Amino acid sequence: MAKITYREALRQALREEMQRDPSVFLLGEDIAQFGGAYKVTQGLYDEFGPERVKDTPISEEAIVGAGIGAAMVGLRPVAEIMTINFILVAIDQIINNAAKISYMFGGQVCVPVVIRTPQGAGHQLGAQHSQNFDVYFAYVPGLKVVCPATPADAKGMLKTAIRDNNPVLFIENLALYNTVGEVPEEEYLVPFGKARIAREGRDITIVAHSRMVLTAMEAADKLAKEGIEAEVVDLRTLRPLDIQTPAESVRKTTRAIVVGEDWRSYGVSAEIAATLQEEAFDYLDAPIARVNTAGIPMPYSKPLESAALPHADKIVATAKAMLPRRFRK
Amino acid sequence: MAKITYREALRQALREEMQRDPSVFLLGEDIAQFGGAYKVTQGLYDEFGPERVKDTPISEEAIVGAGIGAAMVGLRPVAEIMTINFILVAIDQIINNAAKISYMFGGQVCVPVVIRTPQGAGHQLGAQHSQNFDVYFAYVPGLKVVCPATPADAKGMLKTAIRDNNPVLFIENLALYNTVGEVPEEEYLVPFGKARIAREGRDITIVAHSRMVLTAMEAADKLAKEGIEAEVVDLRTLRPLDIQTPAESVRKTTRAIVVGEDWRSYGVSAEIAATLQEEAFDYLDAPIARVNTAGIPMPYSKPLESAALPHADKIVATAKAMLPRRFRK
Amino acid sequence: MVMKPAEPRRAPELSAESAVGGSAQSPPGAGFLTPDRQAQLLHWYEQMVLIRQFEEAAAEMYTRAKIGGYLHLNIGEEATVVGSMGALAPQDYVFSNYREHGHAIVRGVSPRAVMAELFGKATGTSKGRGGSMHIFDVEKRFLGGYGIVGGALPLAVGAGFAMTYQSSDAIVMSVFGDGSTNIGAFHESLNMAELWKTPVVFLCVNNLYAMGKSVAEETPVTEIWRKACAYDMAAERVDGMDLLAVYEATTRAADRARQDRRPTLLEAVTYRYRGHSMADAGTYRTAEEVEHWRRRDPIVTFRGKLISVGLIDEAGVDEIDKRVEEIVTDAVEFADQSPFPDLSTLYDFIYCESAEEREVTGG
Amino acid sequence: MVMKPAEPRRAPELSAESAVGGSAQSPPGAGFLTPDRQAQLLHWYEQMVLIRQFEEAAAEMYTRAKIGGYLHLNIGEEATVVGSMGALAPQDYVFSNYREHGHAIVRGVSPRAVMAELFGKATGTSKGRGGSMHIFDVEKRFLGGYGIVGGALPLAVGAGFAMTYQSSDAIVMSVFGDGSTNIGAFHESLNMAELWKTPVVFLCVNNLYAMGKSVAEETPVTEIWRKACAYDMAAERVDGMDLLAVYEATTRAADRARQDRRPTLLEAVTYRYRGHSMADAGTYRTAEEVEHWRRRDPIVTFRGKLISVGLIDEAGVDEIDKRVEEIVTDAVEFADQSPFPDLSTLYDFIYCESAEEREVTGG
Ligand SMILES: Cc1ncc(C[n+]2csc(CCOP(=O)(O)OP(=O)(O)O)c2C)c(N)n1
Ligand SMILES: Cc1ncc(C[n+]2csc(CCOP(=O)(O)OP(=O)(O)O)c2C)c(N)n1
Ligand SMILES: [Mg+2]
Ligand SMILES: [Mg+2]
Repeated sequence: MAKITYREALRQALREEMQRDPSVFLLGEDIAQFGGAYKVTQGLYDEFGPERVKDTPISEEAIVGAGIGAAMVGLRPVAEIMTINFILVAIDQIINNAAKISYMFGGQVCVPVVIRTPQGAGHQLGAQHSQNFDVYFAYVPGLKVVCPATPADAKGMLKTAIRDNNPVLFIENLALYNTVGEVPEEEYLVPFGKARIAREGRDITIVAHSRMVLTAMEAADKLAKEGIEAEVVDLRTLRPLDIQTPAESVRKTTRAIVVGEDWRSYGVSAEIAATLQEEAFDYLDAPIARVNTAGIPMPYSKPLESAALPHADKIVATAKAMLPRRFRK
Repeated sequence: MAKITYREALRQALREEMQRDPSVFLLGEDIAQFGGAYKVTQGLYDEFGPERVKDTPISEEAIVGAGIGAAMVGLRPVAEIMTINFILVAIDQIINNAAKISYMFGGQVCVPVVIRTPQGAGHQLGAQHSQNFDVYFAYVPGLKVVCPATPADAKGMLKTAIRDNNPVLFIENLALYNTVGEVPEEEYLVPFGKARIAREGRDITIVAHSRMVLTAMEAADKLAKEGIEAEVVDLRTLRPLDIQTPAESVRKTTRAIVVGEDWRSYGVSAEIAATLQEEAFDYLDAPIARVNTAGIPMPYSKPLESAALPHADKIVATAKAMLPRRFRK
Repeated sequence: MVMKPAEPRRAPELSAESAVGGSAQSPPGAGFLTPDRQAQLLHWYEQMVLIRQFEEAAAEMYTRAKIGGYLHLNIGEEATVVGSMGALAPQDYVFSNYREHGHAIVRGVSPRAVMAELFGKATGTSKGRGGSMHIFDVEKRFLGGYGIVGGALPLAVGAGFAMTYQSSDAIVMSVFGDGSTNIGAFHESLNMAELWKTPVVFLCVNNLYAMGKSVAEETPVTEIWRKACAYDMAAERVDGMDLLAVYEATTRAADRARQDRRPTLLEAVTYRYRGHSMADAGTYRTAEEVEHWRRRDPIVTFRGKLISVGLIDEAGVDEIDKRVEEIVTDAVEFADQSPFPDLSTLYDFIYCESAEEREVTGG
Repeated sequence: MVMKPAEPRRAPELSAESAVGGSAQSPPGAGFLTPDRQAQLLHWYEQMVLIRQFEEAAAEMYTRAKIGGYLHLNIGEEATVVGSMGALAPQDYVFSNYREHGHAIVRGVSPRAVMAELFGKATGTSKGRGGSMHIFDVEKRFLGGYGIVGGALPLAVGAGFAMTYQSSDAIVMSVFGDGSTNIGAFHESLNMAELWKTPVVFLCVNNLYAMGKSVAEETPVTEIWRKACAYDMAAERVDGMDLLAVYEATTRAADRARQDRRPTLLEAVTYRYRGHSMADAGTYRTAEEVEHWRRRDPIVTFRGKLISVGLIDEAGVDEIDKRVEEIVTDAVEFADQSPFPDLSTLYDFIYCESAEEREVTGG
C-alpha cells in the first residue's frame, strides 16, 4: 500500500476514471491550468485537455445545471464547486433537478453527475466560508451523499461515485486534503451505504463522518489513556445511510456520542441520534449525546474560531460525563 | 373573537403593521394588483400604493437580497416568495447574508426582514412544487423560523415577526390558507419560542408544527374514540425552539411521536426526537417515533400523492403500536 | 476646465416592428406555400389544430377534476410551438418549461400518453409521476417540462456541450417564457452557452405576460431578443403568431447551432388566450387586448393562407378538424380508462440502478 | 422561393480604447490640477499611498501569521479605489466585495480598526468576527465586505430602493469584480435596479482576472460596461489607473443616481499586481504583462502629474510617505497590542435585540 494524501487520492480517482471512460469529464472554476483552488485537479488538464477538464465562469448554477444536462444525454460529468459555501447559489439545480429528474419523469433517464466540493472550517475563513451543508443534501431523496474521511475512502468512493448512475454529492473537507493514509495499489471501489468501524471498543460508541472521524479517533486515543475503550464508527455515506453498523455498536456499548462538524440543531447528528435511539432503545444506558460546532456564524478571530469548533477534548469530556462513575477518575 | 381564515389573518397582520409603521413595505412577485398567487396581499396595493406594495420581476435572489439591503438601512421589508419551492434560488441570500450580517460585522447592524412563504403538499403540484424546507432555515444560527398552525398564531406571529429586529422566515402552508379559526379582536402579539399545548392528554405526546398540528389533532380525536388521550404540542417556532414544553409533556406521557410534513430523514422531526430523548430519557417507555411524508420526490398522481402524505391514520397506527397492550383493542 | 463626460452608450433602440423577422415587402413564408410542400404544410396546420383541441379538452377535464394541480395551456401559442418544433431534426433535444403539452405533442409524443399523464395515470409519459408540468419522452428526445422558472436553461447548455463533446450533429432547444429572462439562470446560461459555443437555440416564448405582470413590469428591455447583446450572441425577434416566420427563424437558428456551433436567442412574440393557469381569470388584461390578439389567431391566419393558395379547401379543413377531434377524444378516453399507478410502485424510480454499485456491493 | 433571413442583430462593436472615458485630445483631469484644489489632490494622493503601504504591511503581517484566512489586496487598484470613493458624499452607502480594505479606509474607516480586524482583534471594525473579507463601519456608511461573488449586489439595490422610499438624497455604490458579472445575482440586480430606477452606482473593478482566469475566459463580452445593454442602463468604461478619470466618471454616475434616480454600470479597468489572495503566485500571468501594468502605476503617474503642475515637490512627497508610514506602523502596533475578543463573547451578536420581542415575552 502506498501512503498518499487525501488530495492525491482524489486526483488518482479522477485520473483513473477519466482513463477508463471517455464520457467522464470535469468542469468547475479554475480547475484546468490553475489546477483547482485546492489543487485536486492539478495536472489533469495537461493530460486530458481543455474539453475534458473544462474551466467555467463563476456561475455555479450553470455549472451544476450543465453537469445535469450533460449527464442526461450520456456524459458523466464531475463538477467541482470550489467550496460548499458557494453551493447555495446552485442548490436549486441539485434539489429541484438532479434529485428529481429520474423520479418525476417516471425513470426514463438517469443523472450520473458527481458534484465534488469541500466543506469544513478551521482556517479562519470567516462566517461565509466556514460552513457545513451536508445535511441539506442528505435530506433529499434522489441524491446520494458521501463524506469520505480517509485517503483510501476518498479514492474508492470517488470512483464509485463516478460510476454510479445517480447524482452524488461528494463532500470533501478542507482540513483533510493534506492528511495522509494508506491506499491500495490495485484498483478498488468502496461501496456506498456501508459504515466502517474505525476503531473497536466496548465502553462507548462515537459516531462521526468526514473530518470528525479523525477528531473522534483522537478522542478515543485520549480516552484509552484513561482506560476507556471507545468504538469509533465512520458513517462514510449519509445517504444511503447504514444505521445498522452504528446501532450494532451502540447495542454493545450502550452509550453513544454523535460528533458533527456542522451545527448541532437540525444537523446530521440529529438524524443519527434520532434513528439510533429507535434502533437501540432497549440497550441505551444514557441519552445519545451530540458534540458539534457552536451554533454561531463562524467568527474569523482565531481564539473564537478555535473555541467554536468541536475538539477531541469536548468529546472526551462528554464521554466521561456519560459513563458510569467507575470510569471517572 | 372573530372567525377568520388563516389567509385573512395574515392580511390583517400585514395591514395593521403597515398602518402602524411607515417603514414596513412588501415586495414579491404578483403581490400588488394581482393580490399574490395565494391572495394573501389582496387589497393592500389599493390601500398602500405601489411603493409600499412592490411587485418584482421573477428574481428571487434579488427579491430577498433587496429586502436585506433595505432592512440594513432602516426599512422593514416583508418579502413574499410565492412558494418555498422557489426559495432555493434565493437561499444564498438568506444563509450567507441575512443570517450572518449581524454577527459577522460585530453587531453593527440589524436585518429586520421577514420572508413569508408557504410550503407543503397535497394539491398534486408534483415533485418541484410540493416540498418542505423549513429544516434548512431552522438549521441556521442568525435566523428565526416560525410556522404558525392557526389563524390566531398566523396573525400574532406575523406581527411579532415584522417587529423583530432579525431576519425571520415566516413559513406558511398552502393547505392552511382556507382554514378558519378564532382570532382576538384586539391587538395582540404572539411571542417566539413558546410552544403551545393544543390538546391535553396523558397517554402519549404528539409533537407537530404548521399543518401537521391539524393532522395531529385529527389523530388525537380518533385516538380518543379508542380511549387513548393524546397530548398535542404545537411547536410554533423552530428557531428559537421551545423544547421544554414538549419535554415536559413527554415526561408525563412517557411516549412521543413527532409528526412532520417534511421528509423523515434529516428533517425537523429528527432534531425534535434527538433533543427529546436527551431531555426526557429517564421517563421514556418507548423510542420516540416519527411520522412523515414518504422519502420520495412527491408524485403528481393523486393516489400516489395521498399515499405519500402523513395522514392521521398513520399517527393513530403508530401510537397504538407504541402503547402498552391494554390500549390495543 | 471641465471634462466632457463620455456619453453612456446604449444598444440601438429598435421598434418592435423593425425587429420582427422579415419585412412588409417580403412577408415570411410567402414563397413557401407551394404544392410540393402541401403535405408538410397540412401536417403543421393539423398539429396546430391538435394543440388547440387538446388543450381545450384538458381545460375541460380540469374543470371536471380529472386533472389536478396546475395546468398551463398553449392556446394562442400554436404557431410558435409548431413552427419551432417543426424546424428541428429527430436527433435534436428539447427542454421546456411547464407550458409544454404542445411542444411534446409536436415532437411526436403520443397525445394519449400526454393526456394520461395529465390524468396521473400509469400510462402517462412520466407514469403519472410528473403531471402537466413534467411531460417527458426520452424516445422523442423531449427532455422534459420543468417547473422552476429558468431552471432548465442550464440543462440545455450542458446537453449542448455534450453534443459537441460527442461529435453529434444533434442540437438542443431550450424553451422558456419572457418572465424567465429576469432570473439569474438565464444570464449564466446564455453567457456560458456563447462562451463555450454550444449548439443551443434559446427560444423565448414572449407571450407578453408572466402570470399577472406584463413584460414591461418585469424588465426595462421588453424586446427580449435584445438581451443577447450582453453575450454577443446572435439574436432574432419573430412574429410568434406566424407559423412560417417562426419556422424560418428557427431554421436559421438551428443551422447556426448545427453548422457554426453557435447559440441563438430567438424571441417569438405571441399571446396566451387563457390565464396563466386554470386558476387565473386574467383580469390584468383588457378584453380589447385579448380580442386584438385573437384576431391574429395563428390557426385562422394560417388556414386563410392555405385556402388562398389553394392548398386546402373547406372540406379539407373539416376533415382535419374531425380527425383531430377523434385523436383528442381517443386520448381522453385512453387517459380515463387507464389505471392509476399501483401503490406498490410508490418508491420506484427514486434512483437509477447502478451496475457498478451492484457489482461492488455484490447485491 | 427562399426567404431572406433576417440578420441577427448585435450591439455595436466598440474598441476598448473608444470606450474609455474622455479622449486623447482632452486627457481626463487635465484641467482639474489647479492650485485651488491642491488640498483635495494631495489628500487623494496620500490616500493612494496609504492603501499601498497598508496593503504591503498587511501582506507582511500575513506571512508573519499575524493575519489568517484569505487576504485580498488592493495593490495596483489604488486609483480606482480613491477616485470612486472620492466622488461619493458622506451620506452615501457603499457595499463591497472581499477586496475592500482600501475602500473602507478611503471611506474614512480608521486604518487601526481595519488592521485590528485583520488581526482578529476585539478592536477591529467587526470586533474580530469578520476578518479581511468582512470590514464594516456603520458610521462611515461602509456597509461591508462580502465573500460570496455577486452576493452583495442585491443588497445595494435594496438599499437604493430605500433611499428613494425614505426621500433621502443619499445614493448607494456597489463594488465588485469582473468575474462577478457572470453570476446570476449580477443580472437580477441590474435588471431590478434599472426597472425600479434606484440610485445605485455599480462599480465593476475590472482587474482583468477572476482568480486564475482572464476576463476573456469568463465571458464573451470582455468590456463589462457593455453588459448594461441588456438593461438599457447607462454605462461607462474608464481607465482605472487614472484617479481623475475614475473620479470624474464616478461623479457623473453619482449625479445620475442622485438627480435622475438612475443606476449606472461603471467599469474601471485596472490591475492587481499581486495574486488573487496570498496563496496565489499568479503564474497564469506573464511577467511582461505584470510589468506593463506596473509601468502605468497609478501612484507614480499621479505623483508625476502633481509634480509637473507644481502642486507638490520631492520634499512634499517624502513628507507624505513618512506620514503614511507612521499611520501604518501605528495601525500595526495598535492591532498587535489589542486584545483578542474574550471567549465569553462567543455568542454575542447572533441576534439583534428586539424591543418588541422583549415586550411581548415580558423578558
Ligand atoms: C423560480 C420561480 N419563481 C416563481 C415561479 C412561479 N411562476 C410560475 S410560472 C411564472 C411566470 C413565468 O412567466 P413566463 O416565463 O413569461 O412564462 P409563461 O407562463 O408566460 O409561459 C411564475 C412567476 C416559479 N415557478 N419559479
Ligand atoms: C459564488 C462564489 N463562487 C466562487 C467564489 C470563489 N471566488 C472568490 S473570489 C473569486 C474571483 C472573483 O473575481 P472578480 O469578481 O473578478 O474579483 P477580483 O477578485 O478579481 O477582485 C472567486 C471565484 C466565491 N467567493 N463565490
Ligand atoms: Mg410569459
Ligand atoms: Mg477581477
